[in-house]
Amino acid sequence: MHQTAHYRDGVERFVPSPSEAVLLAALVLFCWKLYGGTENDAVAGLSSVVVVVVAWVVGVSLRAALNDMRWWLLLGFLVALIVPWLGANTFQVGVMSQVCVFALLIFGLNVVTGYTGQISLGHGALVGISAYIIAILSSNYGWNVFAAMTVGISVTTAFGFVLGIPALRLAGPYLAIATLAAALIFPPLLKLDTFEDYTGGIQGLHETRLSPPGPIESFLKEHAPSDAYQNDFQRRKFAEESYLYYISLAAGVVGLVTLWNLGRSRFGRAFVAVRDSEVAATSMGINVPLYKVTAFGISALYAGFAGAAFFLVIAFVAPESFDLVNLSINPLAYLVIGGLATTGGPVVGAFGYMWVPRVINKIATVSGDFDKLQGAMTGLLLIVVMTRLPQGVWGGVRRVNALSWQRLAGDSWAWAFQRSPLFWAGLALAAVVVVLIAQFIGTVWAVFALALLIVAPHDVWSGAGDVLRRLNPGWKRNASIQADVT
Amino acid sequence: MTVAPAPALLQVRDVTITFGGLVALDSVSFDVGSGEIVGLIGPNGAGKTTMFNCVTRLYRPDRGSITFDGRDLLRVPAHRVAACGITRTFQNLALFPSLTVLDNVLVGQHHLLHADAVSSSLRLPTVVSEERAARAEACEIINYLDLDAYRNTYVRSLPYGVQKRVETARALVGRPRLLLLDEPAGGLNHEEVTRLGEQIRAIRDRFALTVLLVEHHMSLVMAISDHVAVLDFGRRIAVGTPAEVQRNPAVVEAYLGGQDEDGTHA
Amino acid sequence: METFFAQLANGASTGALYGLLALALVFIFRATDVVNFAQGEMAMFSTYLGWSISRPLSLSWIPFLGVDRHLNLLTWRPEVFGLPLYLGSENDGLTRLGYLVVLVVTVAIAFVMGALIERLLIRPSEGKNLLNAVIVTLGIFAFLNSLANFRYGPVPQTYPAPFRGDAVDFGLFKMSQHSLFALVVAAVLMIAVYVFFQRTKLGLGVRAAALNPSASQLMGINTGRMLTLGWALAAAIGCVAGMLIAPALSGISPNLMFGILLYGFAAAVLGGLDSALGAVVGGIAVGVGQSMVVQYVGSQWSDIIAFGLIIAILMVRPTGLFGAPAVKKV
Amino acid sequence: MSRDRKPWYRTPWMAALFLAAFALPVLAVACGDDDDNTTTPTKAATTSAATTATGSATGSASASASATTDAKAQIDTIKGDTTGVTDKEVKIGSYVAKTGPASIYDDIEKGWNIYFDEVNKKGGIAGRQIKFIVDDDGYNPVNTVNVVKKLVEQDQVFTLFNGLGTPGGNAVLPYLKDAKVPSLFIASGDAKWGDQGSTIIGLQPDYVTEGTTLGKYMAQNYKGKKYGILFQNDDFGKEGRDGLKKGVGGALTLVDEETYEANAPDINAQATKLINAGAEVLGVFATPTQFAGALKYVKAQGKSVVWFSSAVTASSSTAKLAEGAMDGVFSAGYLPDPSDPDPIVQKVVQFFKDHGVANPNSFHLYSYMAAEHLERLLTVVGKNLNRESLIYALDNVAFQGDWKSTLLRQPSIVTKSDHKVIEYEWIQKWDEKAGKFQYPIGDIINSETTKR
Repeated sequence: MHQTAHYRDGVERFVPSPSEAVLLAALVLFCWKLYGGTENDAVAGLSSVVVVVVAWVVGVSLRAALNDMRWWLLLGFLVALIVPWLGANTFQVGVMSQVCVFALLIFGLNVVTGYTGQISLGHGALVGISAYIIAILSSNYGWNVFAAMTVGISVTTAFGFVLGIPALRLAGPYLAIATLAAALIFPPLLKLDTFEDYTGGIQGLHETRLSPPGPIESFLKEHAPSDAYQNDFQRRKFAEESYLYYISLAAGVVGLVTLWNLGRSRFGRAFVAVRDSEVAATSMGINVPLYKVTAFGISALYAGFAGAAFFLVIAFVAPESFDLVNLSINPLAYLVIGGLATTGGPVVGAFGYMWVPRVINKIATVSGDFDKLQGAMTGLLLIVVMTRLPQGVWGGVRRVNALSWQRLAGDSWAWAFQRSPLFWAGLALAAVVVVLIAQFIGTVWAVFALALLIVAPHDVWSGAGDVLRRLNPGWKRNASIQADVT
Repeated sequence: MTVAPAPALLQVRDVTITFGGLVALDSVSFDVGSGEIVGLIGPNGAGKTTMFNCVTRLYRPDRGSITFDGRDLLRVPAHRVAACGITRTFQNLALFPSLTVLDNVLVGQHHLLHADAVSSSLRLPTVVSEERAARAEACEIINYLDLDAYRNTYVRSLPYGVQKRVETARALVGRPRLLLLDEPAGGLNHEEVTRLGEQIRAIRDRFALTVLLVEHHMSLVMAISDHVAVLDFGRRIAVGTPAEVQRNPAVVEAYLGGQDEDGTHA
Repeated sequence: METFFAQLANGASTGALYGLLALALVFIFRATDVVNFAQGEMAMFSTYLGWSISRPLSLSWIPFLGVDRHLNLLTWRPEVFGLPLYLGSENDGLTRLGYLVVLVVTVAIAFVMGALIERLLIRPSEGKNLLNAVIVTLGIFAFLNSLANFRYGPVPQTYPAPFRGDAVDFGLFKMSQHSLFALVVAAVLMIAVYVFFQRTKLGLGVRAAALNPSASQLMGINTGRMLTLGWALAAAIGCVAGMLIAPALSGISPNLMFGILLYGFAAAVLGGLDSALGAVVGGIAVGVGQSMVVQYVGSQWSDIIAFGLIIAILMVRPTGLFGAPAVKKV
Repeated sequence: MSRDRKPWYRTPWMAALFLAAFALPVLAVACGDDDDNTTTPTKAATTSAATTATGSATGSASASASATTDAKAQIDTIKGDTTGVTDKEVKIGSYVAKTGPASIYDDIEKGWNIYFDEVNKKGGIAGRQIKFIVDDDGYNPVNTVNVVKKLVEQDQVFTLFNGLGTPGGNAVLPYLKDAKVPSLFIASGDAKWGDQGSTIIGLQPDYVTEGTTLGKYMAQNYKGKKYGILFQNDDFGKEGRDGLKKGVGGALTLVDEETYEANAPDINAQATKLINAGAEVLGVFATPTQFAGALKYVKAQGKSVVWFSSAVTASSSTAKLAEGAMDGVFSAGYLPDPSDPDPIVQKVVQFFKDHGVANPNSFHLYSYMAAEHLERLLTVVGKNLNRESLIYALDNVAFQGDWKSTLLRQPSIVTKSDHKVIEYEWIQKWDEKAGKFQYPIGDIINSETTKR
């Protein structure tokens, strides 16, 4: 069901054409600055617009010359490197560390659910096993954290293979519920009196957070942005959070690259083959049970890393931390929203997992009495994304991307002329309402939003157009393009 | 019954399989000689595809033996059959719809590649060169079967006939010595069937293959087969050259009942 | 021995509630092939609607107007042909007739709600990846839960029960009238679901539409309508379940159903996702199993053993106790 | 599909609506930050009267001993961290579960928001408006960590107030100590909050005290009988159990103790097991729904047993859920129930009714009490508000026994070594006919005595 961008030599290219880059940059910056809520919003808004414009211009000019993912990878990596200096405060850096943590978990889910098609609701338990083993070894037995991590991750991988055994006999919803049961068993097990001495029972286990080695710490403290980090405590926090961020980032990048490599190797193909047709896969020489269990094992390896990073970043484990919804169901939901069986989808999903609740919380808080409705907003978002972009955000971006730009421009005009006057009247009305609202609440962000729309009209609008097209099936794209992308 | 001069490549002996009391194959025996094209025919429900599934080990026969190149196939697990040199196509298509044509064909090479999970995920140089070689081979076969235009298209959006060719490509790329084709002419018109016949022969010659063919199109089978085996209700009722088989009264008898289903069946 | 039977009866009463929700899950799975995470919240929400209908401040049942909060004057007691629609008061609960009226009205609302959910939310993701529909149901779950929290508040409210007299004494054990009623309703619904799918043309159509949409379209079955019907009926069954669960568990709150949903899933899978009999038997098995573990092993082990057993049973019977074995097509 | 048979939701109108529906909230958030800056109070500068806002309670404070006045003078000289404080405003953060299984506690937030809206309307405290930033942690400790870091590092709040829940409180404790951000009046009954250093302070009596109080009463009145304990498998339940055992001593025989997980629909099996094992007295540390269910179930089974329950379940709303089965149930308590006819309590209930709360419950009363504590503290600190002066005032001036919250029985006392505000509990008994608790039954028990 997934779509991948393929170039002439048939090599699957990782990531972004300019449009994707612009959309992503805009998305990231938007969430970022939006949630930052710094005092000088005007500067933040303006600088976002500048960054978006630059990204777009650079992207367009580079597209022909650098039709090679390595440049984009590098660009993305460079941006990721300066994240501590982009963030308005240490909290945001901490959230970005957690984006890396949950990206690892979602990578793992992607292997087992995206590629291999086995729904697993038990991955929260795997993260928990890893985090708990590390916590127990390091706080009860005084192990070095990194040594404990090695053990934790290995044991979790082994558990992953065990969790994969039901996959040999169960299919679809039965497997989903079996793994769900595994996730439900985990917290009560931690609370058992028998294990309480090791697991800390309901109180959980604390660990002092890893602090950076001296030279790194002093370097980071020295170079902390002075406007945001004024006192020594804040600078120390900056050094600590940045250090943890870089560790998580390293893990996340390794996870991303290995996932991408795996996806385009014989393993990735075999996983998808197992998902699409077990019989054909068998006849092509694929040992289906072995690959199913392997998928769980690899996936648990990622989950183990996620647990290790989780322990580093949160530095606290308790049975309540590994609840069903937060660590098993939501990551899966955000994986599907990001895009199943893609490389970029999990990254989008991890961003969504960490940032969507925060942005929604912000919306809810602004709207006063409606803060209880944030669950409803999240629910609506899930529904809208799933019904309008069935292949997830990444799939949707790719779809837009696969279209030729000139054609898109032409199509947009054709589309515009085909709309009824009523539609335009409605749109104008909506715009007026938007402007009025902006009048009442503030203009800086309205300007930013409008700028975003003006800067990348074809791309962004065709993204919206894609949504509208679904609403208006009467409008069909040119048949040749259709064949290109479906 | 002509006996092949050299020991036959595939020897099927007394294969019997029942499904809940229903005898699908009843002591079926036949040989496929190296380099031959052998047709396996019979009315609907005669057990032809079941025979294929037994050879590829998707089913385990209750009795009998299947020997391939001197090796007892019944001791080989299903996923090793391809590595033994037997690949197949499916009657109702079993492609991987969410992969592109190229990736589908590459899956056919799965058993020829050896990269392990760790080096795959690190994409070590050995993996890169192995993948490159596989890709080159896959592209060659794609070109050979005129699928170049669809190389990066997802198979689910392709027309039926093209999908059939993709399946053939996927089977060929696994370097088989015995190719099992399950109704390759299904859904083709008269002209295309004629071309398909030529193509099968050409493939056999070019890749030095042996072909076992299940087909409803009598004209196709009779035109290209070196030998034909006829099944009816799970029993082998005749075996021989096309000419011999066409004269066999048992065959005529079997086909009289299912007149409407033979030959012109699409 | 007395303890054993008491636990048996107690487990069966709780299990009947699991079974009721599991029945709705099974129904929707058979009718649309979707595992519906929103089932519990749909039941909860429609139960809340029923609750607000049965309140004396009658305008409060008009959802989201919020008039009751400020305009308590608008209290009225609607009458239909001289029969008071609202029977009873806040404290003494509904009379049986009143309960019945509320039940019928609420089930009708739930039916419409289920149909609307299918038409508006599920339909666009049908025929795509199976997970998409599941994620949509998760979205509905979050949406309804938060909406109920917003509209009705998190504090549990009492809910009227139709049978509220003394417990019935069976000698070996006692069972409350409501639990017996729930068991009877579970059995009746189970038979009704079985008959619907197995013996009626409509049920056959619904099944066909779920199993092979394109083929049944060719056979002249309006698959779209069948799917809508499936969701509507499942919502109705869920509503009945909710209206029986709420009084059994001392009232209704937005988080009433989450625990029940998990055990309901366990029950449905244990019995076999496509078997109505399995749902109810599975529910009672889970309930009794929990009681027995509490009694004879220890309450800390209750969830661990219950869910562990479910995994074990699934390993032996991959499609549950009563599910049709999966057919492998070649 | 032909174009003229489009379903209604696929019309251009819906598309436009859809777009608008997206644009609106996005813009709304987008512009939210500007909003923060424009809401600076206009009245605050004009009023000087902290007294107008604080009502009767401050009256007694002014008549305090001379030692306190010295300490009071001291406050104005202390310099310290003024993060989150301006002349016009003080930013206070909190975390509570607004969503998820513990969302029932959200009423607490609603309660003190109402209270401080009223305070702000009257000019705030010492000329400062109270600005609350409350985030939802869904009762998940991982979320609590994130939410508290956001409050401290991004929103730069002055202090945390009344953050709810033990798991979350545990999770953020080292962080808060490290950051030296005060966490005032933590809404958790864990026993540890009393001695976690100068910046951490707990509000309510801990569950151990509660259990001990109940246990002592049991030991006095049901000597020689058999008893059982039923508790939720978390910190609340376990500490309650420990306290209960301690209070009982050896006066009653323990039959068995049973637990349940918080998401369990009912606890009937556990109750059955305990009663059939011969327990005549049951101590229960559960949440209201499960407890009410168990009461109803046991009553329907025709068993008679003496119930002792935690303050968590001691409210008229639990009695309503139990439908009559709560008659005669003993419980621990330190705060009156809204059903209490006492005119002071009814005044508070009326206060909430006047502000749009249809049925004020015990959470509202709790929030009122917590808010009073914060108001008292900020009023005492006065103009020179910083983290050090706040802690100094907390330890030395604000809660030295000359001030009592409206709803409490005893003055609130905080010392440097004991950072727990409320230290007493009473035994109460629900009277179904009267629709209220009879209390206090016996003496009010101070936890200082139970600790030993």
